[in-house]
Amino acid sequence: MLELLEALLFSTLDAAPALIFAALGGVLSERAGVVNVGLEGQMRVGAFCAAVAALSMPTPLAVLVGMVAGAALASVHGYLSIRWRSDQVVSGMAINLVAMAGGTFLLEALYSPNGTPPIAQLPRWSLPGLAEVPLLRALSNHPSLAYLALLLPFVFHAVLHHTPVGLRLRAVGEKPHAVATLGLSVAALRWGAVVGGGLLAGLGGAVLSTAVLDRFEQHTPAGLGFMALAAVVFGRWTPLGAFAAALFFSFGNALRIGLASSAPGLLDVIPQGFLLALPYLLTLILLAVQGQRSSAPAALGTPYEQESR
Amino acid sequence: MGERWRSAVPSLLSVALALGVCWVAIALTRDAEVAGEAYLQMLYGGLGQWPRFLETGDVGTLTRPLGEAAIKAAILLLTGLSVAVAFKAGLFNIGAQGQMLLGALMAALAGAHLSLPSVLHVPVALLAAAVAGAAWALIAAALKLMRGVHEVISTIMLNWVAVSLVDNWLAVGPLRASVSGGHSISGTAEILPSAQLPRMLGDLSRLNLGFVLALLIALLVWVGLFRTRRGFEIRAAGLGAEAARTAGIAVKQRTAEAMGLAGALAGLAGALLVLGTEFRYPGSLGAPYGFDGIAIALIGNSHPVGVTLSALFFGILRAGGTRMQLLGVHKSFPELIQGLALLFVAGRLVWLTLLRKRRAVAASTEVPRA
Amino acid sequence: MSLEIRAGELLALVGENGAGKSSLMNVLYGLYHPDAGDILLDGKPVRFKSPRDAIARGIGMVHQHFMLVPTLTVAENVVLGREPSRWGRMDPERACAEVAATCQRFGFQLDPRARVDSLTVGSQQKVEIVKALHRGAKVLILDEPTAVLTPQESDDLFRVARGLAAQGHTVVFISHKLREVLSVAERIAVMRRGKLVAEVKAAETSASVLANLMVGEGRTGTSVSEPYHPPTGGVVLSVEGLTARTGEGRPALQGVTLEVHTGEIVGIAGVDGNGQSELAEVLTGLRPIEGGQGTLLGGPLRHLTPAEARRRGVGHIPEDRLRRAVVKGMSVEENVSLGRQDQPPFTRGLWLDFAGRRERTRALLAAYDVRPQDPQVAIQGLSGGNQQKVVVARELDTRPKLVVAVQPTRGLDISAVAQVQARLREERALGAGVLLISLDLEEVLALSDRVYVLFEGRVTGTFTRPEFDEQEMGRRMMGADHG
Amino acid sequence: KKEQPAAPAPAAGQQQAQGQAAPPAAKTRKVGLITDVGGRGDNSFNDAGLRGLELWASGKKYEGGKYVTASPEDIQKTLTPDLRALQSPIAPQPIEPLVIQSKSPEDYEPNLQLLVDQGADLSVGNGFMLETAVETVAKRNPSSQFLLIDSPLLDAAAGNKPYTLPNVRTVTFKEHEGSFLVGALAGLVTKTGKVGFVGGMEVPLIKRFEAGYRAGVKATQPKASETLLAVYSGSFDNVAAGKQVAQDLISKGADVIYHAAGADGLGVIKAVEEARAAGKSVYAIGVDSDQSHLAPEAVLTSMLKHVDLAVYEAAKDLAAGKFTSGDRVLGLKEGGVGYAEVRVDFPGKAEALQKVEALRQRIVSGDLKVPASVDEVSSFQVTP
Ligand SMILES: Nc1ncnc2c1ncn2[C@@H]1O[C@H](COP(=O)(O)OP(=O)(O)OP(=O)(O)O)[C@@H](O)[C@H]1O
Ligand SMILES: Nc1ncnc2c1ncn2[C@@H]1O[C@H](COP(=O)(O)OP(=O)(O)OP(=O)(O)O)[C@@H](O)[C@H]1O
Ligand SMILES: [Mg+2]
Ligand SMILES: [Mg+2]
Repeated sequence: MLELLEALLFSTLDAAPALIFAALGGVLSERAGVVNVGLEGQMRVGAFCAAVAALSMPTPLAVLVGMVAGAALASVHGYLSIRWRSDQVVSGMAINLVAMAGGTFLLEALYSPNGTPPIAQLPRWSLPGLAEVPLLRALSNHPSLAYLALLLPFVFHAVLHHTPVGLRLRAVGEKPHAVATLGLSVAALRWGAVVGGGLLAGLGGAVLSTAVLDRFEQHTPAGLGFMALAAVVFGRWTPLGAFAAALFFSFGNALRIGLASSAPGLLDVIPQGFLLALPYLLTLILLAVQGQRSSAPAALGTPYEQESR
Repeated sequence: MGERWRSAVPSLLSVALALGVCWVAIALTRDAEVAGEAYLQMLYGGLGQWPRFLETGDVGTLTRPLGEAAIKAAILLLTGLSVAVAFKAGLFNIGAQGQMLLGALMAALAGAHLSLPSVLHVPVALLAAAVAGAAWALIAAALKLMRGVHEVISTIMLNWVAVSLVDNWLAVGPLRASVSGGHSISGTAEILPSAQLPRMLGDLSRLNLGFVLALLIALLVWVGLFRTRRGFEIRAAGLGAEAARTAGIAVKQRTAEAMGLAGALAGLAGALLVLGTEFRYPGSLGAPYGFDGIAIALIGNSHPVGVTLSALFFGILRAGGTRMQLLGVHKSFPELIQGLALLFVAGRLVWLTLLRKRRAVAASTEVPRA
Repeated sequence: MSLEIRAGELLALVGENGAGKSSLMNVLYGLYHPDAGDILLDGKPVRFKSPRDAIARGIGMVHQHFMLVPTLTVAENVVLGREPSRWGRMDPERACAEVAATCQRFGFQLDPRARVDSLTVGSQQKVEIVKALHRGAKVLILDEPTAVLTPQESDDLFRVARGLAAQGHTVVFISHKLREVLSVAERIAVMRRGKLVAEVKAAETSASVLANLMVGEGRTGTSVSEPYHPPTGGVVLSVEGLTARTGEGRPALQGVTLEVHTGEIVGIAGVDGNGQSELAEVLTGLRPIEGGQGTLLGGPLRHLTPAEARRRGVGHIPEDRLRRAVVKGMSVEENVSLGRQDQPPFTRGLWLDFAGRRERTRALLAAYDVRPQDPQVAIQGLSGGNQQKVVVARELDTRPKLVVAVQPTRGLDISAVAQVQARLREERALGAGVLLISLDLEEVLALSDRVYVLFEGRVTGTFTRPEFDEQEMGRRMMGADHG
Repeated sequence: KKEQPAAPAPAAGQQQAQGQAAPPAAKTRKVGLITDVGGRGDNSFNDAGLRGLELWASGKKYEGGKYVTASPEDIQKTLTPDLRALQSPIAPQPIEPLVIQSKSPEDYEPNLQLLVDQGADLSVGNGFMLETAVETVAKRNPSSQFLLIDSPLLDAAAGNKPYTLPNVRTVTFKEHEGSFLVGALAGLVTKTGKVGFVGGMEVPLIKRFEAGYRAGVKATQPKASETLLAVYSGSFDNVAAGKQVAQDLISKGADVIYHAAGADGLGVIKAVEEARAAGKSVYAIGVDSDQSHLAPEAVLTSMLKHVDLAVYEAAKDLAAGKFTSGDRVLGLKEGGVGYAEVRVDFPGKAEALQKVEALRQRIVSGDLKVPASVDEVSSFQVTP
């Protein structure tokens, strides 16, 4: 039983980091009032650029490149939605589509449709104290970024609630006009959040190609960005909530896989497809039970216009 | 009317610019000649191979590409309308994909397991698909209206549930076609000939009644939204829910109706695929038509006329895009063009500003008004 | 235009809606940028790139519409942008202390830890002022600060304003209420169509002179002293012991009993937030009742829906125009048909009747002098006042038997106010019962035949026209004779 | 589809094909191939078909949208030992490849038709999903030749009974036989006595891999077949999902994991590689092609399914004017399936390979019949 739990925990923690980073990116952007349905695309370019960069530089540095790439794509979204007050959903969907098709195209043009050549994977850290402790063992032997993913939500939470910039961020997502009349720049705050969100989503993507895998594979991130978006909403736009949601999704998936292998007889009763649907069904049920009313930032999705009051 | 046309200008310019950018991309990775040739091939593939036709007189060289473009356009039109109708009611339907899946499955079942005369069988199968799609969409609507769950997240979840249940279970398990000798077969049992959408040009093209049906449905949606009381109420509920409620409109009901309609439209898209070309639920629905619907709707300004034009254009592009591969041009170009076009549409205000500047210059020569 | 503001004075800025008062002040505050011309501060030209510059030069502004973040606390709202922090970490204790100090210095009673959305409108207004003062404002601009305040709260506010002026602050305030302008301001500037048309000393002018200046020659909007109109017929509305809750679940109405008859205007006076909004919502089917009973136009009040209310003959002029009354994104004619989309001339069977709709809209736009008179323009292209006229036109066009009018003249200019008030009287003459809910006591007094005073969800006073006693009403509105 | 084609058609068709094919020496013939929705770059099935056509049959490499001539070494590198031992060595033919990737199921038919229109003498439908499309287009174009991989033609009107067309060759594989051998090897290699299987989507084709594998394990390690863990990742295009499933199996003690999961399988191999890095002794078994290059240390062997060879041979036959229609079922005996060279070392390797070879001989000789469905595995017995 303990072993089962341990395996479940390990599997959850191993799959969660990319989702956590991307979800945090979503929270950052959306707390400032900019809807970010483009997480999937930002993850994709992050994954791609990190893998490409890792071919010619140390992998940790390449991860930074991936982050910058995510931020660059997010900037397109920012430019359209902040500077030009475009519909944020439209420009988010658009960068997804472009990243999807463009990624496949570039991959094939530069390398081969099979993916980039293999790169040096990020090392895994074994935590000396834990390696022998049952259950807690599961916390050891994850890629370095996984530990960052466990830490970052708390840092983000602290920043959001205990620093000036966090206060301004919360304010600009609720009532940008209030922020503007105090002489702060709404655009600058939102730009910061969108670019920061892009950095995080790019990091999430980079995790996929440098830690989960050792190359960019043509299907990356296979819907994970939309999952992250769901985690943002499920987590009620808070860093810790999104973190919990991301862990929940990963856990649901790990549980599904674990169930299939630890109780083979189960599969004769419950079809695999049903188990596959389980995490999503659970999410739906939980959402239905908890209700979702009015937790979104008030100004989410509304472009800031000085004249409108 | 002038105003309406002017609002289409950004979309038109966006599509043109996207075509231009992709042309440059091909020209840079290959050369200009290939780029030009590729676009020509795309036209052949989408609108018919006219030179070959004039040379050989083979009608198939015209009708086949046109038929393929029409088939794709019809499906895109229905998923695009699905997204657009939901938009009109203030909902963002990311779930067209899942609704389409369910629709396709039900059409396949009704087509295979009912035996009816053709005049009844096709409508019944279509109806089954519409009902299935609507039911799937109404789950999201119920969650939103009763529990306040945002439809974006619930439809994303429902998409995954649909794929898991249908593609990973029903289509490969209980509903799989029976085959003798352990051979693999993709998907459910083949539908009866009576349930097939009639081909309009016989063997000259796969063009079927589905295309006409889709256009007709677009017309109905347009009339419904803009010419009827119900449509007016749906739009009012979408644009200003509180005001609509104050005015005595049953907002929740209208929202649910719109979402149901959106689901039905997506379900019909699935039915067109099954009854028109695949004749069975093909194991998994490869192309993400449901997601494409979002782009189609947005580029078409969420207006039935705009959606129709945008679906026709991208139908042609998609059908013709295959031929670009003949020149070694990458298979993802049609999607790239679509994505870029949406990106440029997102910059609608940039276009409008540019255009207004020009108009302002023109206007300044007029006599100033009092 | 040019305007001079002197140090330490109390200057009032008046003008019709859209005269440019807010725009001018926003320019002063650095939010808008002048196309031409200069701002001179202490005789030297300054250029404000953003409010930050204006704040740095000691200019503070309280905007016409609240600029508060409802989910943050008072302290957070006040210190936003100049947060006290240590090593990058915000210091909430110091923030609260600082804000408390500012409040104390200027005599405001505010809890720095309270969330803004839990405060009354009056308190929120104070937070706005504290925000400006906290930044060391020497020049304080108040844009229509009393629009949502009770007379008592307004008096409070002006006491503070005078105090500030006495301490050497300059206060500029914008108002449509000529009486308070005359009593508070030292100097009055009048704007019309983006131009300064007059500057007068308060002591040397009168309301009618100001009104003339604002509106231009030949148009006046003085209110005539009304005769009493006794009810002409039966009861259209009667409620007894009505209770209801707010959206957040707090008790809003706690046993309201009142009646409206055919042919009378019944006013509801009260300070904002004492149940008026909920009363209107209950009567129009927007909010369920909890207890008590009522009859509305011959039917029960329980389980009333907006559609049913309309069917029985209720006309509703909602208080929140942009949210409740018009649908942005639709044309004027579509908005005119809203709520009547299923009746001729707006419909024929299941189909919309475009020709009928346009014709009726044209007629209404002409009758109410809405500008522009184009049925096809988008409603958001109209000014606020013209939007309101469209709403009034639509609601009264149905020949309602009961009109529930909430703040029907809010934000309208003098001539428009006069027009809307005339229409309401006309409805009375035509035999409708009118329930007028307004925060503007002056308006309630001007129109009503009977007045109920509402305080904390209870009726605390009933008055009939001959015996209107403004002082007594004010006391009842503050709950003076009540627990 | 209406009814079975008229009886005399096969002969006529063949004659016609042959008549056409009578080649003036080096006349270049066009051979087209339609991938299924997996497309180029799937590292398994489609790539195998493309290798057979592009690299082997026409001696060309696909690079950045263009074909460049491949060197003989390029070709040699891709040949597994069994192919190097072929009687007639694999060598480029006068063939011009024409490849179209399908993006959705309804594209199969028009894409095939496009190949015909572009003058392809032979068109390959790569994958059982193209069955209906090949059927339709072949009937419409009786003078063109077709090759369908992984499925016979099925007559939907007659309860999906296999039938033939005069211009269609179909090739199916006995994946269970190849899977049997890697399963047998897995049974011999496992130290924990637990082995795993990761499938992609739970479709009948993949079930056949599972069945053979189970039987193979049973043949050499009956106990391990009781505890065999078979899990389906639910997709063919989600590397992370495959990795997670494999990690789970490893944590449950499985030390040899066979995958038949497309791109998800890359994740399986990745998980094994990482587990090895963490000090566990685990192996992965690849599928379709030799996947050793993905992780030389971690891949024990790969079950080979020579889609490449099937395509190559059809093209070669066409070039030589010998293309014939009909169904071909390729098993161990025919060299259609097998397993890749075992490059890793483990104790008792030689002995284990001997045992596996022996089993292969028995299957080839018909002495041993491998079950093709999971249900039959329980009653399957290997008589020594
Ligand atoms: N975005 C815009 N672009 C161009 N004109 C606009 C825009 N918004 C408003 N207007 C115009 O500005 C005018 C005034 O609008 P506003 O709502 O500020 O009126 P107002 O001055 O407050 O008038 P009222 O007294 O009726 O409330 C209207 O005539 C409207 O057409
Ligand atoms: N950015 C802008 N661009 C164009 N017109 C504007 C802009 N801002 C305001 N206006 C117009 O300038 C005029 C003055 O508006 P302003 O808000 O200053 O009026 P106001 O005197 O404060 O009216 P109110 O009493 O309704 O507050 C209005 O007609 C408004 O539409
Ligand atoms: Mg105004
Ligand atoms: Mg103003």
